[in-house]
Amino acid sequence: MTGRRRAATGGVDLGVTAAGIRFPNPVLVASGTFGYGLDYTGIFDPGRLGGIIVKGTTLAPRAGNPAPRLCETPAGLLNAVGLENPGVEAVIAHHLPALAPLGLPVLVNIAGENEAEYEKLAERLTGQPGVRALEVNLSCPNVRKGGMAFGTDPAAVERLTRRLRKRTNLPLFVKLSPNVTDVVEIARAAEAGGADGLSLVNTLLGMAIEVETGRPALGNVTGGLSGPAIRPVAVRMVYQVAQAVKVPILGSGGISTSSDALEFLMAGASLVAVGTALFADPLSPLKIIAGLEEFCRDRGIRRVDRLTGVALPGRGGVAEACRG
Amino acid sequence: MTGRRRAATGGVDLGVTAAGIRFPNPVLVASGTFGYGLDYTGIFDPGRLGGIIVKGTTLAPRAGNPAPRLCETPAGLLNAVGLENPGVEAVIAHHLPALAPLGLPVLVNIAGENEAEYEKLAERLTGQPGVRALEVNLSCPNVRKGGMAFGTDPAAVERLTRRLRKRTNLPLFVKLSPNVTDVVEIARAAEAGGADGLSLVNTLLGMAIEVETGRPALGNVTGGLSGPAIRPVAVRMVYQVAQAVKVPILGSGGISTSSDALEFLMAGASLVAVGTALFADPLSPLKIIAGLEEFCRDRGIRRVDRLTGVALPGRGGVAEACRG
Amino acid sequence: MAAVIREAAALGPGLRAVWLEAPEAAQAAVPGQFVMVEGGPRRITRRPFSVSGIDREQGLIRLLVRVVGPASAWVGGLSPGQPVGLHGPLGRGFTLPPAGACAWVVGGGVGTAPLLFLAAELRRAGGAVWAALGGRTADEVVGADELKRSGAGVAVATEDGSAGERGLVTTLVERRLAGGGPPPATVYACGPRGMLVAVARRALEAGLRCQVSVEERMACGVGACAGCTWPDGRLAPDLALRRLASSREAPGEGGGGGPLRVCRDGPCFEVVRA
Amino acid sequence: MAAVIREAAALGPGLRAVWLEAPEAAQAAVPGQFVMVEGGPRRITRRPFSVSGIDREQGLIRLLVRVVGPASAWVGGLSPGQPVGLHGPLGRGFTLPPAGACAWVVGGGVGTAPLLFLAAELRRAGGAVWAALGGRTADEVVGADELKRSGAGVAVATEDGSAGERGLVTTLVERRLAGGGPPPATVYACGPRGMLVAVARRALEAGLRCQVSVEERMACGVGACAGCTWPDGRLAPDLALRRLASSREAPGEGGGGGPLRVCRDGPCFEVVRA
Ligand SMILES: Cc1cc2nc3c(=O)[nH]c(=O)nc-3n(C[C@H](O)[C@H](O)[C@H](O)COP(=O)(O)OP(=O)(O)OC[C@H]3O[C@@H](n4cnc5c(N)ncnc54)[C@H](O)[C@@H]3O)c2cc1C
Ligand SMILES: Cc1cc2nc3c(=O)[nH]c(=O)nc-3n(C[C@H](O)[C@H](O)[C@H](O)COP(=O)(O)OP(=O)(O)OC[C@H]3O[C@@H](n4cnc5c(N)ncnc54)[C@H](O)[C@@H]3O)c2cc1C
Ligand SMILES: Cc1cc2nc3c(=O)[nH]c(=O)nc-3n(C[C@H](O)[C@H](O)[C@H](O)COP(=O)(O)O)c2cc1C
Ligand SMILES: Cc1cc2nc3c(=O)[nH]c(=O)nc-3n(C[C@H](O)[C@H](O)[C@H](O)COP(=O)(O)O)c2cc1C
Ligand code: FES
Ligand code: FES
Repeated sequence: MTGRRRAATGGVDLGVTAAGIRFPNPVLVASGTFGYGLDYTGIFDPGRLGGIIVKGTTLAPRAGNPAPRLCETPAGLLNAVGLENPGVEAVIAHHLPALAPLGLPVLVNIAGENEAEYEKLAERLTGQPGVRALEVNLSCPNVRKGGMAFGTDPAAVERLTRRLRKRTNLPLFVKLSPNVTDVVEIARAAEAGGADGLSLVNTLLGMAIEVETGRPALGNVTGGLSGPAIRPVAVRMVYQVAQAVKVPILGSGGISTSSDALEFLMAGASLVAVGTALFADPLSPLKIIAGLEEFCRDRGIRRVDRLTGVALPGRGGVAEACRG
Repeated sequence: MTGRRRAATGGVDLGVTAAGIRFPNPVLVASGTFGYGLDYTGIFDPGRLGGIIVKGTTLAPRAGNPAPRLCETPAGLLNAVGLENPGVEAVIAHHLPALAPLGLPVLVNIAGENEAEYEKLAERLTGQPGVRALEVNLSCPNVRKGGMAFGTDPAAVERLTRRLRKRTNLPLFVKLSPNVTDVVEIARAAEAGGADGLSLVNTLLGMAIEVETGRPALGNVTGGLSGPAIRPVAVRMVYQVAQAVKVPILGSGGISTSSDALEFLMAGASLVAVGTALFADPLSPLKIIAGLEEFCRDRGIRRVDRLTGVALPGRGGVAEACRG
Repeated sequence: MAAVIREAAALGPGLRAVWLEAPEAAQAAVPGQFVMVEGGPRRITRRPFSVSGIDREQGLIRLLVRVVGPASAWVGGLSPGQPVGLHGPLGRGFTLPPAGACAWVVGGGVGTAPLLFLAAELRRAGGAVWAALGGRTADEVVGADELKRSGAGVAVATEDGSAGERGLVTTLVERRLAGGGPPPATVYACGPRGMLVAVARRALEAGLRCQVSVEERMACGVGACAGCTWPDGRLAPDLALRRLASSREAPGEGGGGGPLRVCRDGPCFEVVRA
Repeated sequence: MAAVIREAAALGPGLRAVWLEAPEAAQAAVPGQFVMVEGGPRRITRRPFSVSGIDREQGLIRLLVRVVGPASAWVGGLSPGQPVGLHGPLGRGFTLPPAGACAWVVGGGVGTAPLLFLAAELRRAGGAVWAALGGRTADEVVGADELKRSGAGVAVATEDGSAGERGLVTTLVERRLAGGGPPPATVYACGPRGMLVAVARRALEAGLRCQVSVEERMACGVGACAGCTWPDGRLAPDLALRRLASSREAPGEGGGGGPLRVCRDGPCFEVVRA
């Protein structure tokens, strides 16, 4: 009743329920940019986030790609980490238990080289304390096998989602690649396969060349482009997908301010994830949460979830969210 | 002989021959950002460019999309002009004759709603004074019919290119869309159809939302994203395509400095086009030309065309261009 | 292509007057023209700002900058000595009435900027000028003192009544029309679109000529990108924009047909009934 | 999370000393640690800079900034009073020898930055410090005067002979080793990778311990992004990096296994034979 009462007296309810999970606010941190949730603890309390999506996790430990793995571009960041991670057993043994006391929804991002690996990961993570959902990474551009290769073929996406659906009762957020001709087709395939939500977008495949030497700037040659540079592409994809599916969308791609987060919500996302912006300012997720609250408060919008999709065709814009 | 002599005494030969056309230098201006070639005349002499790619031209005049047509994003620009142009007859009657005295290679960018329209445009422009090549726009994201719809289907690209090949003896630069899962497949299709060169990339499909109102920021809802934001994606596509085709590549996408232009050349482009950077500084194409010359001069590279592709696998980087 | 800031001062909250050394622009500019100004390290397109005054002898132009976002904040924040990328003057300015003729200028907010330059030129030619200035609050009313000093008659209206009378500039114009004094040769207006529509309707109803300066987002400012086009050429369903005669036709305009581009065909237009 | 510039001064062409008000960092920092600093409006990731000195009383830390690109140009160009986003101190610093022990510090270019802080702490603890400093030219040699003032012995080598003797710092180290004086408890080195390899090889051959501070591109600086990993954990084919004991293990490190991240497992490492 507290929530209700606060709303009635002018407070803003930032809580969002999506895929059956209650998130204290809609601002999560994106996979691969927040480690296993505790690296930023010296800087801010991660318990204030809406949820945590941990690093892409594979069955076996992975050392990842050779250095350099990072290269900044205009308003963007190329990374070619290559899914470095300690493997699912270490994650279960060390990282998830350390994260559990926060009491936040934790989504584990999983990546396999083939369907069987994805299935094993899903099974292994099911029932682990603290794990509230799986984010199925079908879109990592930085690995040879699996990753993006799955995510660009609708039939493969549907089949894999369907198989995972049978192996776990955890909600599945299928994470889509923006490197496709028609993201809507892939989104529909994931939904048809039984996805409980969709995450979009992962990084755009890009590269940079060091002109002094005439050599690729990244050890892996190509990398994934993230950051504000890709935001217009990401917002467009959320907007398109939101018109085609019923499941909730977790939007990401260049969110650095509350205004950016609002673009995603208005385009149809229920939740957002902040990634690269952590590197410009580790406090940005907290500033975004505060900014969302302020935006709603200033306009008399009682619940942030009323903003989802207001920019879609046939919807009423911000005015719609202010009513009632 | 003058060129040779200059080279031998330390001068740099900026000239590039591609698709049988001699360009005085490799820096062109991109279609849609330089009108019909004379709008910037009060600011600089367009005769100093490597060539001019004029606006997307259609058979009938087009009024284009409703305002607003522009929206700036981080290091990027969304546009939804929608191929506003006076139609091919006005272009032939007024614009091409005005441009002819410059003596520069002029490429006319053509866009049709169907194959027959592309064919008529090609026939009509063949033999017009000053027109040295056609840039076949299969990638405009801002029109309902034609444009990008063609450019995302390899079979359609090959068929259309083949048909155009029969209608004109003008070199054909097929302009590809970056909004595809596999740009290499499309590039190969264009080459198989008889393209003399490939232009890449056009804009990425994006959108922005005005959060104050909760409405799309562009009159056309979605638009094409250009500018430095997209450069890593464009460089990656040039690098991929250069490994798959033999025809020369005209690279574009966020080139604002000579270092940016060098990235494209090293990734495999023979020519580059500057678009959005004109809006930050109309003199940027001239600064880029000067910067390329300086880069070569400082390293004893005698001909700028030696830089093409040096970053590709198996090639020798800048050191290769310095030799001989 | 780059100008140096000579002087920059606050005119009010969020409003800055910036004088730039731009001798060629200062020589060439006519009232109603604008310049495209670099928007700082976070912006990749230049922004249009009207020339709001010139000092031909010193080779200076003045911009009045209302801070509304990143580019205007950056331009407004420049200090003397700093260089700034710029090109112009661009576009078609207002056409001036015969020397000595009377004119009205109607400005909403920072829309008054080009009208200050216009009024100065009209006064120089010995014409009588009456100005109606508006804004939501007193802080938004621009140029009243400057106009008064130039000898123009000035009336002010604000939506909250914090300066002049409470209401819209349209009311001022209407009252002046009803007053029966000598009619102006032309009514010039610049400001929010709704204001332009209201003022132009009244002027046309009263049989007066009306010229407006309109706004659209711009990228090139020179007619090259078609970003600033108003495809329908309408100010309102009943009001069309007509190109003004320009002393310098841009090269390659091909006869001036086709949809209206604000940067090249405008930003100043004559308003006519559609 | 934001610090204010207290003082900024040129130390030479393209080299700036920047003092920042960061009381917590000044309290907590140990030599070899770094801070992540905002890179200005054109950059979206923070950049690592070593703490090169502290003033605990006034709560200040000093950065020495070599201008090599947009972020370092921006940080180096900040003026007193300006705020700058920053987090840290981060990473594992050098481990200090027993109080009073003798140490050598070997710095290449701006790599001397963390060694200045280290040398100051060593001197404070009563240890003897000998420094070998190098650079391509005199302009690149950093910190010689400061080290001399602190009472350290200082030798300098430049590639072009414009300061000290012509040659590489390695030559200085070799000669000192050959000289037969009292061996240091540890050789500390920071600078270009080639230099680190050469110095570490010599030190290990001589049976000395060697700690180095290495560089890698960073995004988070806290171990969260895996951007700064050296997957092979090697300084050279024959030289491995070993984590130093740290007083503060970062939470969630899960036992410190896995590939080496420069930001969290380093930037200071012990060099051991592979
Ligand atoms: C011909 C013309 C003359 C102008 N003269 C002046 C003047 O004298 N003084 C003044 O303060 N302002 C003037 N403006 C408006 C000025 O260009 C915008 O305020 C400025 O571009 C905003 O940029 P920003 O980055 O600060 O804000 P943004 O965050 O980009 O935008 C804030 C608002 O400005 C509008 N805007 C954005 N970009 C443009 C653009 N390229 N062109 C026009 N509007 C835009 C947007 O619609 C938005 O509502 C003029 C505009 C035009 C078209
Ligand atoms: C632990 C550590 C401590 C450092 N301490 C200092 C110091 O005390 N003083 C100092 O002047 N410099 C120091 N550096 C280097 C400094 O971080 C880079 O010079 C700076 O990031 C360059 O940024 P830029 O935008 O100016 O140049 P850019 O144009 O980005 O790059 C110029 C060069 O710097 C390198 N570089 C770019 N980004 C990074 C990054 N995120 N991390 C490391 N290197 C990068 C590139 O490889 C390139 O060769 C340190 C680096 C590390 C890793
Ligand atoms: C350094 C880095 C590592 C990433 N690792 C992963 C990963 O392991 N799994 C995944 O699904 N996405 C990964 N991503 C993608 C992000 O989760 C996010 O989808 C993307 O960066 C776009 O959001 P942003 O622009 O806010 O960063 C990574 C991104 C970055 C920058
Ligand atoms: C305002 C604008 C209009 C454009 N119009 C066209 C066009 O008519 N035909 C076309 O093929 N490309 C068009 N483009 C795409 C450019 O030619 C270029 O391929 C793209 O903008 C990427 O380059 P840039 O980042 O340097 O601008 C247009 C781009 C802009 C910004
Ligand atoms: S702004 Fe480019 S045509 Fe007007
Ligand atoms: S910089 Fe992110 S893990 Fe080291």
